[in-house]
Amino acid sequence: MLLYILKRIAGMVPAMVAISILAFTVIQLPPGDYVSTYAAQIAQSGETVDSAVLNSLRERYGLGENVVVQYFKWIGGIVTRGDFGDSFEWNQPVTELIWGRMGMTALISVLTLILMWAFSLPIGIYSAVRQYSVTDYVATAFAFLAMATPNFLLAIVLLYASTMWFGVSVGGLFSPAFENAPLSLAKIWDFVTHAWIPIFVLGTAGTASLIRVMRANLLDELHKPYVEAARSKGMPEGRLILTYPVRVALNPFISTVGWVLPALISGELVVSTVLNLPTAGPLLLQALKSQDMYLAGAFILLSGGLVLIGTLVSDILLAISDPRIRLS
Amino acid sequence: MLDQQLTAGRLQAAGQWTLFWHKFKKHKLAVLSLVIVGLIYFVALFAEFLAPQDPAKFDPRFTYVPPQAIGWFVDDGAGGSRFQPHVTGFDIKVDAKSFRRIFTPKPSEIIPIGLFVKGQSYKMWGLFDADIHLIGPLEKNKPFFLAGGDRLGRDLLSRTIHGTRISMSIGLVGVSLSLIIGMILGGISGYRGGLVDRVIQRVIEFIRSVPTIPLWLGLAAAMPKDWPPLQVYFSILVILSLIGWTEIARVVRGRFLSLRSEDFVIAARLDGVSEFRLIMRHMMPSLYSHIIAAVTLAIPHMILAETALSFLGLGLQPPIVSWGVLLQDTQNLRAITQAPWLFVPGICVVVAVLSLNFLGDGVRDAADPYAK
Amino acid sequence: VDYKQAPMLDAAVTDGSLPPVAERVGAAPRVITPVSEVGQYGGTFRGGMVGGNDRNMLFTYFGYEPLLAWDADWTGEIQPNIASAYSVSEDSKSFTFTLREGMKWSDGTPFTADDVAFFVQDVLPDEKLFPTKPGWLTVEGELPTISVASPTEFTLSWTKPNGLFILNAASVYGVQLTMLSKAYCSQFLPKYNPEADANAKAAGVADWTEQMVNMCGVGIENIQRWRNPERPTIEAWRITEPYVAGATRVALERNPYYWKVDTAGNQLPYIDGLSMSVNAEAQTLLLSVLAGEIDYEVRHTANTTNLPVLSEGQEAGNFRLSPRESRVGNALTISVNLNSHDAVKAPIFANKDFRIALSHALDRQAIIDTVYLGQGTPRQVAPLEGTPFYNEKLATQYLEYNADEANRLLDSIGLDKRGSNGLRLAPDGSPLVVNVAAVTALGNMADVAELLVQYWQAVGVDARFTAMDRTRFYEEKTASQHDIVVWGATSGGIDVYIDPRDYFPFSTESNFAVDWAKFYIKDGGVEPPDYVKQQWALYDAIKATSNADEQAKLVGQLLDISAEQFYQIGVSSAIQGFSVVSNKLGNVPDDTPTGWIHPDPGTLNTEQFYFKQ
Amino acid sequence: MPSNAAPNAKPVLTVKNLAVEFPVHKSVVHAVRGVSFTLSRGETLCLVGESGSGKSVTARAILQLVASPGRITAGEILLDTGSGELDIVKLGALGRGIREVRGRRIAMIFQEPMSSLSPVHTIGHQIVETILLHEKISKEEARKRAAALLDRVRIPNPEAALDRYSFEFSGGMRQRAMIAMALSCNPEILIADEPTTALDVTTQAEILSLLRELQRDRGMAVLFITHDMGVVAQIADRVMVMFKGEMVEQADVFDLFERPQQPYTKALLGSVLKLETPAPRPPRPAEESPIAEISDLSLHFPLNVGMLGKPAAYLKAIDGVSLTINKGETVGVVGESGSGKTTLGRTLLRIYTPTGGQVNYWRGDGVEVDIARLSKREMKSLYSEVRMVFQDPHSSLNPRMTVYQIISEPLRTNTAMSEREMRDRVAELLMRVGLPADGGERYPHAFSGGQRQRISIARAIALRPRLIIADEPTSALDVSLRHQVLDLMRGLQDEYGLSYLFISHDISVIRYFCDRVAVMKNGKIVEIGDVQQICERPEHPYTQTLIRAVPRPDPRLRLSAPA
Ligand SMILES: Nc1ncnc2c1ncn2[C@@H]1O[C@H](COP(=O)(O)OP(=O)(O)OP(=O)(O)O)[C@@H](O)[C@H]1O
Ligand SMILES: Nc1ncnc2c1ncn2[C@@H]1O[C@H](COP(=O)(O)OP(=O)(O)OP(=O)(O)O)[C@@H](O)[C@H]1O
Ligand SMILES: [Mg+2]
Ligand SMILES: [Mg+2]
Repeated sequence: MLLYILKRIAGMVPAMVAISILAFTVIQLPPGDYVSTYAAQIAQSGETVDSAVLNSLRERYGLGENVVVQYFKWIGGIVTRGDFGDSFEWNQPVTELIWGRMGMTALISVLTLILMWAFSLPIGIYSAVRQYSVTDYVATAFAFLAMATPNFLLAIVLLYASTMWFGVSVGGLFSPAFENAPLSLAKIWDFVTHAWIPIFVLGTAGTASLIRVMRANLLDELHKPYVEAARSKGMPEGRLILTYPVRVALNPFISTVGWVLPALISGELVVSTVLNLPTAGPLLLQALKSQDMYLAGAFILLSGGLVLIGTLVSDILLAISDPRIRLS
Repeated sequence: MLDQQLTAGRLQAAGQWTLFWHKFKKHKLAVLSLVIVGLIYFVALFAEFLAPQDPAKFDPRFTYVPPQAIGWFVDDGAGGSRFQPHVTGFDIKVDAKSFRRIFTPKPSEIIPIGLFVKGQSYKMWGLFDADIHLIGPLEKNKPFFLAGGDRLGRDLLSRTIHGTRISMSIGLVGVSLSLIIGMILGGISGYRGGLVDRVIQRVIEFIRSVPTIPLWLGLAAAMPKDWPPLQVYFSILVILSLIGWTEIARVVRGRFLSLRSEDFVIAARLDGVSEFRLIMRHMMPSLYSHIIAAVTLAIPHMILAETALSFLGLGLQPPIVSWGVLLQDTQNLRAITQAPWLFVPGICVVVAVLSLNFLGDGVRDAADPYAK
Repeated sequence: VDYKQAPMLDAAVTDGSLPPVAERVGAAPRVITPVSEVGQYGGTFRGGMVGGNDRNMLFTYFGYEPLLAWDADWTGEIQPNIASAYSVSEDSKSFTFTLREGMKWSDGTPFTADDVAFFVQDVLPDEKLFPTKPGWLTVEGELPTISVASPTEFTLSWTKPNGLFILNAASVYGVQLTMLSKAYCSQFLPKYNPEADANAKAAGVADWTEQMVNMCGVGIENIQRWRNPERPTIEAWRITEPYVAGATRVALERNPYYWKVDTAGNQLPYIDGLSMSVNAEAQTLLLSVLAGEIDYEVRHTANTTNLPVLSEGQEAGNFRLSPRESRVGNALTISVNLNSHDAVKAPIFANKDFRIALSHALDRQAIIDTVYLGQGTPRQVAPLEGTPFYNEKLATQYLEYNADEANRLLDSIGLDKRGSNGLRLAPDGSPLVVNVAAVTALGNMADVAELLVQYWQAVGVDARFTAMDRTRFYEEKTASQHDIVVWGATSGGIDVYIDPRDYFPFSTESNFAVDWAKFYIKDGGVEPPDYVKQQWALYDAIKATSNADEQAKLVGQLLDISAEQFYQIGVSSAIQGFSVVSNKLGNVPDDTPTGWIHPDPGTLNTEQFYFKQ
Repeated sequence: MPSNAAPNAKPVLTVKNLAVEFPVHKSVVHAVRGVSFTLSRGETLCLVGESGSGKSVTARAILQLVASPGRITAGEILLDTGSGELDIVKLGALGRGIREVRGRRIAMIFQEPMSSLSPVHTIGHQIVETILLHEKISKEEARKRAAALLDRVRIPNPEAALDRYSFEFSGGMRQRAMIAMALSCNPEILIADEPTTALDVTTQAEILSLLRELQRDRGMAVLFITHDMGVVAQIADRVMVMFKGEMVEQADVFDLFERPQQPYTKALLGSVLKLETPAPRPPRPAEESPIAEISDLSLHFPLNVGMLGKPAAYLKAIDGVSLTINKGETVGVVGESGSGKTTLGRTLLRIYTPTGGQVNYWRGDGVEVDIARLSKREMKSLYSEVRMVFQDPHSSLNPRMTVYQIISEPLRTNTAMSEREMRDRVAELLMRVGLPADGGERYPHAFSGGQRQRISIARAIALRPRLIIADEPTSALDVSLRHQVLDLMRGLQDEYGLSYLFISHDISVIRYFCDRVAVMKNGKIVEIGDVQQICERPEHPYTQTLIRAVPRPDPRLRLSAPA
């Protein structure tokens, strides 16, 4: 196992190189560059910028250079100095920007994830065990309602309801008063009153699909002879289901569970933007839209790295969960 | 001595299908869903005929007009009433401050409606000219907004009907495409294991790392300008599904890794079955439940994907409409507070998705040997 | 005079950490006449920004502090601001300004002509700090020289006339000259501080230039202006919670040394502090507005689309909609690319009759009713009626909705052949497809574009709407690859001579003839026909004089040519704007113009806004 | 009479008029019809009967484990709880009531041990869990107990075996693990559904004596389902015979063997005797030509693969085996459970890649190949010539394919038959293995254990193979059917000259069917020779024990038989 992991980690180096090239290329794909985005943005509000200004900006950001040269400069900085370059838009080193956001991102995502699993797995299991019961239908209807509602819309509706009817101030994770206040009970409560919306919005679609997938996979497992054999031992039904068929039915989740890591960064960009969350998503979306190349590149590199790690974690978990896989 | 308990009989011809249908029929909701899905496709097929209006036709007088109700009887002037389906016109006032049109139904203005009426002409399936609409006002240019109007005074019902076509076709193509690729590659990866598995897994990781937004933006710009919008959109979708197969592939692989050592898989291999058939016919059925669930979940995703795409200035271009595009209009406070009827396409999405899901459930159960 | 100060400063004055108010405001503070009444001190102003690069919101709200100033009504009258007086030499080559006695930076150091000289001599010429010089400060590439007569008097001069200088000095651009405190900012220049470069490196940045930009902001639109709480400023509020990446709030507090007082001798500003939420998306901000959490909003949510919602939310949100006059030349511009690179389309587009036909094909009133809620009247792109440069021909020609005329014109210019789909073919027999591009994010324009193509299809022109993301749109039209683009109009008031992009090929923003414009700004391009050159010559003449009458006459001639050439098609006169104003906020005037060079609410003197108790 | 049961003791279990039905497409299978019997403390009731006669369904019904859509439609199952009678039928399939009964009072050993163990939990986990479920002891203690149980069911190296997974166990080992698990509950009633089908006779003898011991010590009642009349003769107090879902006869074991009443019972006992003598077979040709020659074959499974990816040890499942199979010959393989028989068979088809040695095979076209070194593609061409009957029919049949699809699959890929021809062929095959043709449209799970085994055989003979590796192909068949199937296989041999590698632990079957026999122990062949010689004059001590341990189908011969 250890050897396998070491081998995989060694294999990540070329993969990262490939991903970095890919990231860099794809970022270059849309027409224009940061400067033209900037110009377009300025022009939109009726303001003007000189094309000479633009050209000098390009020069300053090194955008005029050959892409290959740009790539090597970028990657060189990362490898030799851990320097991800500066964000054009923010005029700040990318590293400062990224890490500042990651904490909140992790907090929100982990909370969402935990709640998501905490709700969906039991419901999914229940609706498989009691297939076609009222609960099952309710869960199904909820799931598909949640899936068929654009998250964006859900976010706006909830925000609207919470501001207009409950008088909670809009968006973000804290009220202005607590924004920069030190940690206190009141601040935590403030966080809770704000955080439920993003967690709800970010979680619903995921919860819905987890419910359905869990149900589907469990239905297949429930009739296996080993479940009956376990039942014949007189095991309590709940425990029986959890230890035996659920373990096998989790396989599909485990196969992709590692990808929640990169989703920390690149998942639900639009929703976090609408909800005004101080997480990585809106920053990345903004960077992508404004073609803030190094900022976007760093995020993508980071999420690429997380894809690799996530897949490895998934594979390891897969092997742990199913000994038949371990052997091969 | 022979086992004669099962009375000897003919080996049934269409055995499995009969069996399948027999089981499927028992699932009432699935049958109902099948009917609804059938209806939806009927609507998609005959959209031009079923829609009362041209979906692009705008009318400045009727921006954000609320839905009209159908009345059945009108006064015959002699104190009685006679049967005449109709809608009523509106008194339209523009609010001086908010510049919003205020529509007050005007019961005195009766707009008789009927079936198979002459209306705007259209080209059925782009083939032949026609001007008969299933339902509409008897007089051609009278207001007729059963589902209300949108911000440009277009008939939402007609737009929703036309949107059915795109949403229920192209989106599904995308889903199926990524599903098929995912099943095959995931299948091979899990079944073969070893080097093949490693290579495919690395490819998956690679694809997962592709940032989608710049890719979309790049693709949108790369499409030839003289391509019709549908073709552009279709191409983007195809490319999206080319990178969207990774999740299902991972799942299939994960299950296959444990399935492949099962005796029945070995047995099939010893039957000399080709690898493709082994994967698709012998191993994949063990995952049908998951796949059906994944598909029914992916469909709303695809239908709504346009909404997100348009957020970035991609996706479908007018005059083509789809449910996703229509829902785009609901994503602002104006719709939420003042024009709730704009959510009609959303209801369609929910109905379509629910019925596809229950259809899927029925299929799953019918294919499940253990189910009743 | 007996000056009064905000109660929040009392304690600091008492304990001696602040000098008394009379000392702080200087000998000759600018006296502001409040819009309606003398206000009360206190309160925190709540505003909202969208995105990470909305620095110009701060600029237009609280940073309009130019040398001279425009009045709120934008009559064109120039008022003293930082400079209490100015004079222009006969030949428009040198300009002398008098500063206020005893005026101070927010850190209490005196503000003098040396500070201006520091900028003009040490910062502006620097290639790294200012790789491209602001256009209004250069005359044919030449930078001004400055001579400082006394701490309160200096003269800027060029060797050639700079006729638009005073006008620009009163616009947002004018802020540039008085942004930097020499006492503070010189420490970052090697010229004044040999350690500058080393200090910069120690601070972790590449060199002293970068450090200078980070700490002092340098340019008016630099985001760094809002980052360094230590930087002295002469604005009414100074930053306390900086606008950095990831910030969800930006906060400012009063500048105790602010140099303006009201008519009752109260030191301004009335409002203690500003708290600006940073929203990722405009809809969120809109919600905040509806919830009454925003005291003033004009930049992101106050538009036609939101008007009905905002209008109905006034009571619940305790705000009112204060009318704002939009002084742009039209609701939008429809620009047919006169410099098309497509060999078949180029001659068609260049044909004025083609544009006239397209114009006649439009039912403008219907479009206005549909998209603009019936506000506005059919107009071409032109200076507004009632402004000095109104040109009737330019504004009203070819407005009539007349499809027959359109068809006739199209037939007459060789587009009389039609394909199997009933749409016109180009003279060479190929299908003539005209792409009409608009930016999705600008909902209204995309809607109009969608309607436009229907009207043009109706006269047989195979127009197709393409929604694009902003950058792609911009890239394509800057490279002159477009057919027709729909975009916003600009100058429709006295700013016509500051930014005449809509009236002749002036900059790459002149969407109808980008290549010609490039020729003008000497950035490659294509040499235009004589009438364009004539316009250029007229514009150069405008810049060469400071005589307003002379200038107005020349503008008239220039616009006559624009009218003759019919460069762009318009739809509706500018759509009335509005701003959202909290009912608690006092001294906010109604019916003032908004724009970029005459920014709202900066020109309304935000320092005299106050909260009613 | 060895029974501890007082002759007139109150029965612990009384089944009255039990009926179980399975609604299938358009009709109903009446799997059990009006079966009644009683079971007393300390008593062993043997349930015999034709394959598919409803034995397993009856057993499952007692624990409310009838698979859906099956239902108990009538009858009572009364359990004496000591404080009154409890009708299990009324308890329902889920819930507390039935849970109290399962395991604690009535434990069950399932017919298909291979599939009845969780694939993802260690054997130890599953047994320990069962122990902890019923007793309040510490985990360590439970683990010790589990190891002791495994030891008692003769699993070598029980401590280590606890940490292994079921797929690492041989068929017999799994079955024994199942037994250990059932016994760990200390039940009052044990239902054992063919618990020794996968065990060699020596192990079987030990298990049987273990059961007897427990019965004596705890007064456990046993319902023992089997088709092995030898076993019946050895352990039964009473015997119940089922046929077509009905109970046809119930009698004391001695009475039954001496005076069978029903024709089916008579036929059953007749078949037993028939198997006692070898089938008449043509003499072997003087000049044997081999079809497969195994030389010095070995296969080592890595054990306890550690963190570093290095196995701690290897298990020598096959350890230098050499064996020749001639054309038209049947080579039997007998041996201890876990000795590597299945592994040997599987290695022949390269399901496992051997770690050493050669398997030379003469293909139908006369070319000699070494299976141990063939590529995947080359291997594929052999699949139609060499067929396999899996030891565990349940797991070797795809649960999601109908029987028709399963059997037709080799035809589909290896022949150019039309759909119609295939249908006819499948119908014929089903008929020949004693299954009705309309069984083709059902899924495998809807069959009894023996029926599934026959489906497996039908699949193997669907093509015209040259060599069949049959891994305990008749273990789940009642004697009469076994006889019929063996004759079918023999007939095919005569017709097509095919060869068998016939793995079995049933010496009578070996004697009836094989030409030569190899005896395996610990991965090695300890003795090989003519069937006559091995059965009558075994040389190796292990073989001698083996032959001695064969249970005789005569209750009078049992050790504790009354004089
Ligand atoms: N799920 C089911 N659906 C339909 N029929 C079934 C189902 N399960 C069992 N049967 C039928 O019930 C009958 C009794 O099966 P059972 O398993 O009890 O046989 P058995 O006596 O145990 O046979 P064997 O000795 O082969 O194990 C068989 O004919 C079988 O086909
Ligand atoms: N996949 C495996 N991994 C590890 N060990 C295995 C594996 N398969 C079998 N073994 C071990 O190999 C040995 C031989 O197993 P095999 O199945 O060949 O026995 P068998 O002779 O068929 O026994 P039975 O009569 O009980 O079926 C056993 O000890 C078993 O535990
Ligand atoms: Mg059975
Ligand atoms: Mg075996």
